[in-house]
Amino acid sequence: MTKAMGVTRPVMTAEEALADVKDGATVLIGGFGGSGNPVELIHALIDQGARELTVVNNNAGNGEVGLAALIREGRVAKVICSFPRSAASHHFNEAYLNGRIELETVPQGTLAERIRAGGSGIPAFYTRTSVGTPLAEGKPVATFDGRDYVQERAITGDLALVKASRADRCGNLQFHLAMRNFGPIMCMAATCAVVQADEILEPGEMDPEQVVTPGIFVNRLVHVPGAVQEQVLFEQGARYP
Amino acid sequence: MTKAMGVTRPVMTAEEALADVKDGATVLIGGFGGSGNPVELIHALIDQGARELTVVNNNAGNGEVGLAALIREGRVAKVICSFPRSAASHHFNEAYLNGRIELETVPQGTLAERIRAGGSGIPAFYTRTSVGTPLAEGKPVATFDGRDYVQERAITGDLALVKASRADRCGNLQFHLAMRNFGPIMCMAATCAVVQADEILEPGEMDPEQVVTPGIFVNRLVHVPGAVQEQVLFEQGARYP
Amino acid sequence: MTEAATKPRAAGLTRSQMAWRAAQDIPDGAFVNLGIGMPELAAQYVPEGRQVTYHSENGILGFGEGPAPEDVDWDLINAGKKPVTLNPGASIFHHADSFAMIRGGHIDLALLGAFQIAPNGDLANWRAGNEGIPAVGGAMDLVSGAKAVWCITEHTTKTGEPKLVESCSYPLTGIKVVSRIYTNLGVVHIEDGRFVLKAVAPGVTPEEVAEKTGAFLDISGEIERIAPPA
Amino acid sequence: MTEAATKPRAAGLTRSQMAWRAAQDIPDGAFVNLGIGMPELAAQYVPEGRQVTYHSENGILGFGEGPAPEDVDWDLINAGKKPVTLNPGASIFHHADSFAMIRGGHIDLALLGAFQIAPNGDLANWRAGNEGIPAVGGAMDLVSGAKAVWCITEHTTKTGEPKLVESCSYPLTGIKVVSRIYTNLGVVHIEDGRFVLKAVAPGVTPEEVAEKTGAFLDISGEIERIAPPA
Repeated sequence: MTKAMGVTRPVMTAEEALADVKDGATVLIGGFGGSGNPVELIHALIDQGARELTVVNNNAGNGEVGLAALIREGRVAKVICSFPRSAASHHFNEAYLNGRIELETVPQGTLAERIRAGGSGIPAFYTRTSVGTPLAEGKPVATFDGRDYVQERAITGDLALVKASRADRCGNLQFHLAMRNFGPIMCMAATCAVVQADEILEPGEMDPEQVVTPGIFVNRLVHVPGAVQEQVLFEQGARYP
Repeated sequence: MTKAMGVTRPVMTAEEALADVKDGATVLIGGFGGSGNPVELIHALIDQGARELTVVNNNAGNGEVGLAALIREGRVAKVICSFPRSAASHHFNEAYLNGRIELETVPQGTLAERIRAGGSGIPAFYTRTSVGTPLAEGKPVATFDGRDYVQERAITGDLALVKASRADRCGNLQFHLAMRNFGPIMCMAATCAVVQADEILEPGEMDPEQVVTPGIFVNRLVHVPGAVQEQVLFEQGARYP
Repeated sequence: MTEAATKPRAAGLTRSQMAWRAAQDIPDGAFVNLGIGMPELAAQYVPEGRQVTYHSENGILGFGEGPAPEDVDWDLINAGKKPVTLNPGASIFHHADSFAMIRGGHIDLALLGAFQIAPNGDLANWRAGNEGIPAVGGAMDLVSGAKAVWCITEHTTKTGEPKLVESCSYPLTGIKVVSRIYTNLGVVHIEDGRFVLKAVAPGVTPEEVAEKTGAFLDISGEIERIAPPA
Repeated sequence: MTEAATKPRAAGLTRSQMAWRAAQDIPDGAFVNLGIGMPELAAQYVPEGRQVTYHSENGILGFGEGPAPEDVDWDLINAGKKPVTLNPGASIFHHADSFAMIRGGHIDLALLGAFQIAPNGDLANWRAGNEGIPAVGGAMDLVSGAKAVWCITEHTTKTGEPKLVESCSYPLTGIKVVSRIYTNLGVVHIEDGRFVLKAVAPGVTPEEVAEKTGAFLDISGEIERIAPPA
């Protein structure tokens, strides 16, 4: 058995990491509200220029930065999320009410599980969530042990944009507190998972038992020390670009 | 919001923790080979006396201790596992070949996912694993995006027996290296998860980011400092009782 | 506490008193998910000595009070996007694990708001009609997955329409999911497909509650007279 | 190394040489799962400078050599239940996550043993018939989930029966899964539902390989002459 360390992941600039994003790509964007929101990567995606994107996020942006700015710039064709409304989701709201953006509303747990399924080779699963509601319309229903369940399909992405607090060069990730949220499962479900990390460690510097996302799920690393918080930017009235 | 700590889990003797196990119970037993094998809890289950058990484990015991001893004592009606054969699985082998024990052979990843599904409120899911093989016989097959997948059902247990290295009194768990294996998902899938831990900490002593199994999935704690290793017992030629 | 939580009303409970009354029933040892708004208020009224762990959809078990302003960490927020702290014994996990807890029946109680509730337990609480932007969050997962779903809501709308109705006209959140309702007028359980009055607010009669309920309300049983703290 | 791995044979590669030849094709940057037995031997022959991470079904990425006897930790074993060590950059996870990696297509290569392989890629490697105790382990998950499945096996059974056959008579592990086969006689790729000879062992002719293959073997292309290390 070779003693060399395992596969490492390239540490790139955000520009390099997103250079090959294509129009029409499905982009899984981590974060719940502002927590874990990869603002720097989203801004790099705005700079990069890809259009007609399908974005999977729990929300639909806030204020004039991050996902809200991506929507404002007319780059998002469809949003798949659980809760598009927020204090300042006016760009999404306006685009949606004017028919310029498509919305697929998904219960939050179904959204999370569909993403996990996408990363786990499970094309479909059954859940009790949404049975008998408008969000189950058009979906197959099956009965197990006398109860009805809705069949839900996996979500995968061409790209994931995820914020972590620490990465090692093998791509192993750790997340500060509730920054974790959708990050680990989005890394699993994307063909190319791009992760911005506050700190980048050498292989061997992260305790293997304390790795949250193994590097196999991570493709490219971007070192973003002192990353901004979407919520802080919002309170400052910041605008991008 | 109350400042008090959250729900704690009782720390009991193994005898107390297993006093209410009923004949016919389904018991999820952690471990992969000897690693993470909750030998002390299995021995307490032997002492407790429940019969006609269905046991879910990756294997089917080795030597004259632990699961092998439970089988030798005639207490197991059915084993659900991926790999019953091992260097010294003679008690299982003999019981199976003489028709005294039922066996459900499940691909290892399907076994793990069925248990995770059981703990996650997912009654069924689809997997490519086993398509076109004898292990798919009798199971529904569905086509997604042009490929066939087998429908697999969730596994739940009345009881889980799991070995951890550290627990806090809220039931949060950490596992030493590859001891982890089936432990976290079996805790999720059991009505009553009984965990033996080498060390028991006070709430607040385990970093919340480094909790592997949150205490919500754990019901009873048994303090077993210096737990034995099944493999070491086997090499010593140990026998229980 | 908001103005709405404290403003006096002619009869019945204030929002804080409603939260207090619901909190009295949260059992010892429960893992609880509290909806945004009035349900959140309940946490501060759980009787001393009861162990309760609060779950937040975004991957937290065991969160506690909001931090001092100088201690706010925007990566430690609850499902309502408000900064929180962690209590001893807390844990952090990802979103799929968080909803495995909910969907898998590990959360003992979800205490949620409501637009409409029917006597069969049907709940509508995510969308008041089909206009506007549909935003569901974790509501459907919670009502399908939690072992018990209780609602806390005004007994009627601002315009006096009943919220306890024969059948929900708003889009459903879940079918046959609610078992108890805490309102400004009292406590209503759902038993065998019927609303059953279990408690009334001070200054309110069971008949008045029945009158403001849009479906049959059984007032024939023993009915507690709620005695909220001052 | 076992006796079987080193014993000389009349013609063709030793077990170690077969493992060496397969190892030459393991690409740089690959996450690899090696089956128990001969596949495991390949790890030691991966050319210098290639980054390869080894996955073990029981929740390990990045394991390395076996430990010194005094360093054995029975909670750090591989899928073959043998003690291992961790390389820098390793990680530990639970069984469901481990098979999410496999089933989800994150493992680049599974190098496995084989009983029978058919030219359509069908593989039988878990059970030689229907007698005895059926034990499958992670084989079916690996062949269904890994991006590439290569087999390493003697070209024929001990009694001289071909293992590359028109159609598998043993119970299948997976359908249309194998793309390459490393045997003591050479390297066979599966292309468009046919066996295609890509390399031969020293002292072996393509015709001899074809003769020992139980289905059509295309020997018309360019064929490498394997030059194993001494």
